[in-house]
Amino acid sequence: MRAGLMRDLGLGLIGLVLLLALPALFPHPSLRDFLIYVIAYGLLAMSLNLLVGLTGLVSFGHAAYFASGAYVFGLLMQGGAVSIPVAMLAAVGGTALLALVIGAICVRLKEIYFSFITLAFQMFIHSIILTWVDLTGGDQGLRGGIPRPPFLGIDLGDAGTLYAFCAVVFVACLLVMRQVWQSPFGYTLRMIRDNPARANFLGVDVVRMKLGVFVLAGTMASVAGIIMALFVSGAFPEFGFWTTSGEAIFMIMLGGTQVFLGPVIGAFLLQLLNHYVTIWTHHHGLVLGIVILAIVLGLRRGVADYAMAWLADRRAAAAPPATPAKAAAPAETKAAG
Amino acid sequence: MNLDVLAGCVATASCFVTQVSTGLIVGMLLFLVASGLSLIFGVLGVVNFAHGVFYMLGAYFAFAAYEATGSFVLALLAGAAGAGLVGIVFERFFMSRVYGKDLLMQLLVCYAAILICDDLVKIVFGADYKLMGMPEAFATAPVEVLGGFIPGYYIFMVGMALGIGAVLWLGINRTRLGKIIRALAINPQMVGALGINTRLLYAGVFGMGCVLAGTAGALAAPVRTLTPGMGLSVLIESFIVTVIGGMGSIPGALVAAILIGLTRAFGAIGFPLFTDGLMFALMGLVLILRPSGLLGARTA
Amino acid sequence: MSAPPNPGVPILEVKGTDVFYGASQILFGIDLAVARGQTMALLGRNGAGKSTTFKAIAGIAPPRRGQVLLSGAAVSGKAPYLVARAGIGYVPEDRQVFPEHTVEDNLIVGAKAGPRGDRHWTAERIYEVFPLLAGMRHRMAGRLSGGEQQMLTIARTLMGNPDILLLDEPSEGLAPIIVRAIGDLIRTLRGMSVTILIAEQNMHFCLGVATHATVIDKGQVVYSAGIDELRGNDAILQRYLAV
Amino acid sequence: MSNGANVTGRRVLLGGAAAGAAMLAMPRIAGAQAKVIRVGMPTILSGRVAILGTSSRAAVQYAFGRINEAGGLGGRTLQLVERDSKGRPDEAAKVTRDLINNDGCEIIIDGEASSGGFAVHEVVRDLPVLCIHTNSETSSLTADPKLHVKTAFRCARQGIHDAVAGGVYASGISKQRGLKRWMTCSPDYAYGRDNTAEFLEFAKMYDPAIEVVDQVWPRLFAPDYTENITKALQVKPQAMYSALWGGDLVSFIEQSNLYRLFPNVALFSSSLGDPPVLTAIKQLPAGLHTAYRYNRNYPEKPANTAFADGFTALAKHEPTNWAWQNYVAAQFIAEALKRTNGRTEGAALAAELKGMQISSGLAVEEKLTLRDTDHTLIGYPTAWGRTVPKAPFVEDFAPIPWSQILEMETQWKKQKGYA
Repeated sequence: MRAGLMRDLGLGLIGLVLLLALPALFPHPSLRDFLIYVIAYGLLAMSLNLLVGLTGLVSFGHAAYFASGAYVFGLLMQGGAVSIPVAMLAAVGGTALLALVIGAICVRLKEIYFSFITLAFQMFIHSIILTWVDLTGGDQGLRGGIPRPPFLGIDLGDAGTLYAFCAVVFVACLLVMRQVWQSPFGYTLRMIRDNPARANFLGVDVVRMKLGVFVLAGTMASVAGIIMALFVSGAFPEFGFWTTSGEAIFMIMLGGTQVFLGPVIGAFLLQLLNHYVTIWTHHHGLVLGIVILAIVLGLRRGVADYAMAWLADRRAAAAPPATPAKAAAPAETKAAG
Repeated sequence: MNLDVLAGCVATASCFVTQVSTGLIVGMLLFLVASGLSLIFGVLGVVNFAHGVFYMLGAYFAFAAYEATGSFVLALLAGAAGAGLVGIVFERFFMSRVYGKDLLMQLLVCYAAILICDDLVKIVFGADYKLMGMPEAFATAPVEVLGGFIPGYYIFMVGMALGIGAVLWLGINRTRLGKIIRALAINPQMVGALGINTRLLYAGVFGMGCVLAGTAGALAAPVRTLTPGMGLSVLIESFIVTVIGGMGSIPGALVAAILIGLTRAFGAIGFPLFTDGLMFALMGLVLILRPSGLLGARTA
Repeated sequence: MSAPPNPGVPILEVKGTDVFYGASQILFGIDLAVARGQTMALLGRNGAGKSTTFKAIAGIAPPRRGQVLLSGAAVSGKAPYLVARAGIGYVPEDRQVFPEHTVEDNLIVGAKAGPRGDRHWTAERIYEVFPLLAGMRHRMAGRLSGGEQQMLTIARTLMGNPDILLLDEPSEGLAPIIVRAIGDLIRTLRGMSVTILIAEQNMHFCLGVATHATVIDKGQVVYSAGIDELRGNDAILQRYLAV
Repeated sequence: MSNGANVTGRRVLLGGAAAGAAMLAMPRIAGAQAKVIRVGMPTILSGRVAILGTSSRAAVQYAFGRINEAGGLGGRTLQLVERDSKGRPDEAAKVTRDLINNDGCEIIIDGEASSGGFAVHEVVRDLPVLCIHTNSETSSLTADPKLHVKTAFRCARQGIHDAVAGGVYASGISKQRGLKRWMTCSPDYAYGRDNTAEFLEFAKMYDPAIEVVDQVWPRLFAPDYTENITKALQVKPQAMYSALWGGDLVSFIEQSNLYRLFPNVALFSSSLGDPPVLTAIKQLPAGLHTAYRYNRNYPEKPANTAFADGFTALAKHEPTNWAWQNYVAAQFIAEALKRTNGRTEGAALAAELKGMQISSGLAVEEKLTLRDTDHTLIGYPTAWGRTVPKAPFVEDFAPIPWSQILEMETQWKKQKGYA
């Protein structure tokens, strides 16, 4: 466990350095913009995958927490009374509370019914955002921009600093999620996904475990929402609309649900796809639809999952007599799959 | 809230008749769409998230046929048959490949269908809104019933929907094919062992569900605007209906559709600012208290 | 039952059939032949491969090698419903009635013309042969007792006018008195010259109803003879059927 | 914020854009040397309101085409680069940044609806290129000084202008015919609510006898309005105001026709007078009151008819309200570029556009003005007319004088704390 933590920290640090180096090496604002989008939506997708890939809870309403993070943060900053870190903590805390209340109701339901009720709550929150115009600005979102006053000598008004800040927050969140992914809690969740009856039989409090991961996923999604709000300097009802949830689902399917970083890869691929498709054609629905069909019906799983399975197959074919180290790799994918 | 007005309306024959008819008008098209959704889920065990597409296609096919021939009957048939055919193609080539896979795969295939069809409709029919226009036969003054008014076309529309619902119910419960379809829902392998082509039957049932959605679209075309993406709000409402009624239950879809229709009709009188919220609240409540819906058999 | 076209050829022939589940082989070159009018018992211990043989014949577990012939024509490789239409009436184990259908509706779902368009079996005819079912034709099948359900599944498959009836473990899990009734029923069908292949662990039951027997063990045929011969062969009975 | 700093910022951005273009494998020529001036347009090209984007795009293409055919601007041609935001504000922000940072667009025509418009507004605050909002009618976008962005302008109708015009017109009719009992039916979102409240405020101000007996708020993009229509049958108002628009309005009117609502209730609509709406309605009742959105016969000028013909030839349908707004925006941009001799810096163009007047066939009188104080368009037609079942669909346009509108606007601004 300790060694694993050190390794994760090391890898996280390398990832962070890479993220920070990229815009420095290619000083082009649109690359930075692109990466911030990957970071925000990647984090949203990663948090959703805690529910979908890890626990087998297919939430259709995850964007609600993305929106909640963005709105609470934006409103607090527009209020002008608190600094950015305090507003962030408050937004994350508020969203955790929201996820706790909603989750307490939702996690009792199974399969498609869980999906529907999360969708219902999301639509409910979306309609609150739309109708509470005095607070939220309704369909026009939080107007007038979100102020970014400097704190601790950090000025997020500067685009480069903002990017670096987002990258640090992103990597920190990934590390937290990685710890959960690898922890006994994470393995309990996998057992709940694969065989809830057995988990129950072994004395696992299934409802409580599900609620725990539901709240965690909600808080992580709220961080993604905060990053988005910081970047576009606003918050919009679309953040909490079903299409945002749908896109997050698409990202994790595109990238893969069983490899830890799969959703980020999915977010990256979708952003790339969106970027180029919208440039070259106005029929991006057509193109995107065909790409989805090709991936779902062709690969039948996410790109990262596909690659891992392919690698595992190759390794198994290359070395039939299983040495302990070789045996561990397929076993890991097996446990994950 | 406006409970006095609501009470006043319920006590007045003319208001009561008009609002009940409103509930049926709003509810019956929803019922057609939702019953198709429910049929598909009940027999195939998949949620057709692309169901709104077939409502849209039904409307556009009807529109095109009406423009070409001027016959409302042909328009209805074109809407129903066209949506059904596309449904069968969609089932055979795409949907059938993700049966038994996880929910997300099915969701994505449907999402792709929505994206593609919305774009194709935009390419073929243009981005601007279209309306089919009311057939001559229905260009009459609304019928007066006990002081309330009901337009002739809506009487026809509700009658059609109820008729289709009745035929569907009789077909499923009284005919041999219906009995086979119900058996298919429960034990497809056994049905196959009895010499019945289950794949054909799956495609047929899926197509039938799409015919129902397409018929709803065609019936809506004279009174509702046609735009690419018009299936979305109908999809969401029919989901609410299916969930409240019970996934897979057609009588449940009927009960829930009328319930939603009446909620909207009397909600507009009693709680004008909260009719939409009322629908979501109803769905949430049903899911919490009875996840399998009012008349659903499957346990959640 | 109208006569199949080639009276000399066995109704059902299984030739050198191998079946795999994934990577593991279950059946090794099974050979089996059932002639018209026979009641053949397929005997073997639990896990010997009886059910898999049936699934291979019914097209549910298609053989990787070998052939299944019905009246001399290959049916292996066809989809299960086509195998059923060709004249193989497969009654799986576990009495899979449609529980929310009435008895009569179960029969209606099973009704189809035989491979040569004959409609020998009708619901009325079924009720004559299965008088027990006649009295409960409007009852939900899920409410029937195990034995009644077993009769219903047999009756339902007969409604499809098959050339041969495959019964997978018809006596399993039933009380002795019910097993006797099922046995009587099979003998009645035998008397009507229905060709039957029956898979069983319960040897005594089989000895009472079958005319011929084939014994399989570990996915291979180890013995095949008339039922009287088997009855006299203590070695086989001891070794493979462990009575 | 000095102009100098802005200009340097731009240079850095453009340099970055040139470097990045190679990196992202998009061989686009950017920078001031290029013969082509690229104008970016984030707008909605998919989904239910795609016609907003398609007609906006066609109008700019039509305008640019004419300018380029006539030799361009000192040998340089204008090119439109449009991107679909799918109606999502965050996507609008992203594509706007991309258009500027990546595609080398030096000017933005913001063809977004209101919500996207506010998002684009914030991007332009960050990346100060010239931006003209062409489709957002929400008053606060330019009226609220807190939201002011130096290089952003609005070339579109404005809610408050329409509200005053509507109030003046409606009160005139209501006094004349004794329409006291009013009901409203508007979509339940910020625009629908603001628009309705402002209309009622001015209508009541001019005719205090007006009493609002009921208000219903159907959902935006609702397919069915029957419950609202039958509610109107119960309430029996004498007049009805609706801020429904586009396809929703078409559905609402056709469904009301089934109940024969409008012979008994006088309808006042903010958006009916837009050609696609008028032509989509199969049975347009006569005598509905509507605000002018666009009409080939009004203002009655040859230049207007020529625009209608030219646009229709390109887009295959009559111009929309969005079309004329974008067409005019393109004309303003061309004029500003002429005056700067082709310099595209946001600050330089903004300096020219402040208070700029151009002669236009689409002006209610002679000229259209981009007012210097709040960067918004005035002088466009603010008339109301009555429907007739056949083309031209709306007749008897009654203009509401701009002097009256401007006077009320000033009062409104004071009351809102904007001035």
